[in-house]
Parts: sequence; C-alpha cells; structure tokens
Amino acid sequence: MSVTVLYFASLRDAAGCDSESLPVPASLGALYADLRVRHGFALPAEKLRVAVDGAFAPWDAPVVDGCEIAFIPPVSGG
Amino acid sequence: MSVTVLYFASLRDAAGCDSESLPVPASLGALYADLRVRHGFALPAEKLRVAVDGAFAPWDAPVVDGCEIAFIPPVSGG
Amino acid sequence: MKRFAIATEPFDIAPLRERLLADAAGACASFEGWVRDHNDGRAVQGLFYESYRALAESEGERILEEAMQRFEITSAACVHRTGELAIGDLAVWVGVSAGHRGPAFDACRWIIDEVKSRVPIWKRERYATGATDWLHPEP
Amino acid sequence: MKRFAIATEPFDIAPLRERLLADAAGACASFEGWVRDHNDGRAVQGLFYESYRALAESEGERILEEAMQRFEITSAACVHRTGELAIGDLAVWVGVSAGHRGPAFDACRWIIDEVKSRVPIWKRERYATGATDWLHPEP
Repeated sequence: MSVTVLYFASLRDAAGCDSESLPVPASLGALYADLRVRHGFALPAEKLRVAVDGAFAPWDAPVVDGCEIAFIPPVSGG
Repeated sequence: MSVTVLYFASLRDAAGCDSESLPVPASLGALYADLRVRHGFALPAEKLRVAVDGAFAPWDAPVVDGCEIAFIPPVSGG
Repeated sequence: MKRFAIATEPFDIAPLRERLLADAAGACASFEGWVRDHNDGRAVQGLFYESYRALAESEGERILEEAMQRFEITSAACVHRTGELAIGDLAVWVGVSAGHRGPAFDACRWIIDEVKSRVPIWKRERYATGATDWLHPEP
Repeated sequence: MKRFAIATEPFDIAPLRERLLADAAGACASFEGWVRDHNDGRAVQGLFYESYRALAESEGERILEEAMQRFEITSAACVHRTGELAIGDLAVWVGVSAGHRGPAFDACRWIIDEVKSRVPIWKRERYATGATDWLHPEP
C-alpha cells in the first residue's frame, strides 16, 4: 500500500531525490503538508498544481494504492 | 527639355512599354491626365502615388528637365 | 549592411536568421509569406512580382529603420522576392530579434503590414483559367 | 504525427518548418526562444531546463490541439529543449501556417504564451557569480 511521489526543480533539490515511495496518504493536501515539513519546501501548496498518474488533477482527487503523484511548482519554460 | 516616365504593373501593360520620354509637363497631375487619356489607364490619379527621381513626392512637386517620374498604382507585395 | 533587400532569385532563410542572433536577444519572431493556391475564391497557379526596385529598396529600408525606433528590438530584416513564383514558393521573409517576445511579435507584424501597404511591389496572379490579373487593392 | 515534442539535444528548425508547408497556406509565423545573457538584471551564463516529460508532452499536445480549434490555421508545431543550454542556444520553437497572416501571428503568440504558463518545464539559471536558481515565477 504505497504511492510514488515525483520531485522536480526546486522541490527535487530540497528533497534531495527524484522520487520516493511513501504510504498511501489521507489526501494530496495532507501529503504535501507532511512533505513540506520534512523536506523544508519553500513553496506553499497554493502555488502548486498537482498531477496524478501523469495528468493534472484537483487537490481533492482520491489517492489510491500504486498511484504516481507529482507536485508541480510554477513552471518556467520558454 | 524632357522627362522620363516609368510604368509599372497594370500601367505598364496598358502603356505597352516600361518607360517613355516626354516633353516637360506643366505639372504631375496634368501629365497623368494626358497619359490616362492616351493609354487608357483605368486608375484615377486619386488612387496613385507619384515618385520623382526615386523618391515619393507630393502631386504638386515641381517637374524639371531631366527628371524621372513614376506613377505608383496601389501596391500588392507580401 | 542593409536590413531590406529585393531578391530576384529564391533565397535561403538560414543566413538571414543568423544575422539576427545576439547574446542579449531572448526572442525571435519571423514571418514568411508563401504563394497560396487560391485568392478571393479563384484558383491561383502562380504569381509574378514586379518592383520599382530603387524605391522599393529605399522604402523597405525606411520601414525597418522605423521599426528599430518604434519597438524595443535588437535586430530586424526583410527580404522580398520578385519574378515568377510557383505555389509554395517563399515570397517574403521578415525576422525580428528582441530581448523579450512582445516587441519581437509586435515589430514583426508591423513590418509585414507596412511592407504590404507601402513598398512598390506588385503582384500579378495567374489563374487556373489562364487569365492573369495585376492586384491593385484599395488602401 | 505529434505536434509538440521535447528535445533533449539541439534540434534543426528546417525540417520542422517543412512540415508546415501546404498549398493553401499563404502565411507562416514562427517564434524562437533563445538563451539570453541576462535576466532580471543578473548576468546569466547558461540554463538548465528540466521537464516532467510525460505530462509536458501531453499538455503541450493539448495546447496545440486547442490552437487548431481556436484559430483559422493550417498547421502548428512546437519543440522545447531540455538539458544544459548555453547563451544563444535555441530553447523553444513554435511554427504556425495559415491561409492569412492574422491567424498565423495570433496563434503563434498564443501557443508560446500557453506553453510558458502551462507546460511542466522548469528553468535553472546559472549566474556569472556561480550561483544557480530555479525560476518559479508567480502565475
């Protein structure tokens, strides 16, 4: 019963890894709140989008066993 | 005592030549009015710009011996 | 080096684009006009472009100098073909580099609009019917 | 064939432009983003672009499909680099062909604006001081 969390850009630098496997959380918001404390992420959740299994998702999307979660900091391509 | 008149696009087709040498006219407007009758130009002077010696000129610009005059029909480059 | 040129033969874009490069430029907008197979509902087979070359070159240059003044851009250039062109041929190219994309786009569009309305170049279309027509659009 | 792509190595524009050609297209607008030697008043020595590739590709494709619906255009494509880039390197290319120039310009600009705001790609700047910084601009 776990999920994979992907880190990009400043979140990856802060986490010190590309991804990690974690127990299934109660919600996406609860997961990010925990991770923010643990990794010292500077960005509040309000500045992020979230993606589940490779597609943008609402913050209240269900989190199920085996899913892949990515927190998307403000983008800066172009 | 003559001027050179250059013809482009539909004016050239109607005149049947690229240019011709003509006596110095009283004015650019008088010259075009004469040519319009002689060559059957469809375009009235109001639709044209005029250039003297390679630069756009007002219709009341002086016409002097040896100058080169071009009547510029509406352009369609691009 | 001149910013505007008339080309009587097909021309390559790559060396023109090279000239726009600059370390301070983060954006490049370009425009190409191609010969289209139709116009105003008529099937077009090809075009002939004629210019009053001396005046086209000086007026084209003036447009590009004006663009350099009007917009916050690094570099700008334009080349216009004359002669016989077939469907798909490149008729005109405009390129603009700038620090930021807003001025690059705005200047590129302004230049092609001005070239189309001010530079003494005329288009004769050749139609599928065999007829040809000089285009003298209302300003 | 996909309209949007991530390129992990330098890419050529010429074959991308070729794909936009169409007999009914009279206009082609394109945009290039280049690595600039400064940003927000700091001297920049180079960039690193990272993407969430799967999502970047699907979101990029969605933007180009939306552009095809929103604007009267013939074809549209975009390629974005990732990895280490030096000053002057091509970071992103957008090309749009259309019957007329208005929609070509409008769509080209809309696409680059949407790519910059929606596609999960991040830029890390490397400054003359040796410092580096991820850019996470306010939306």
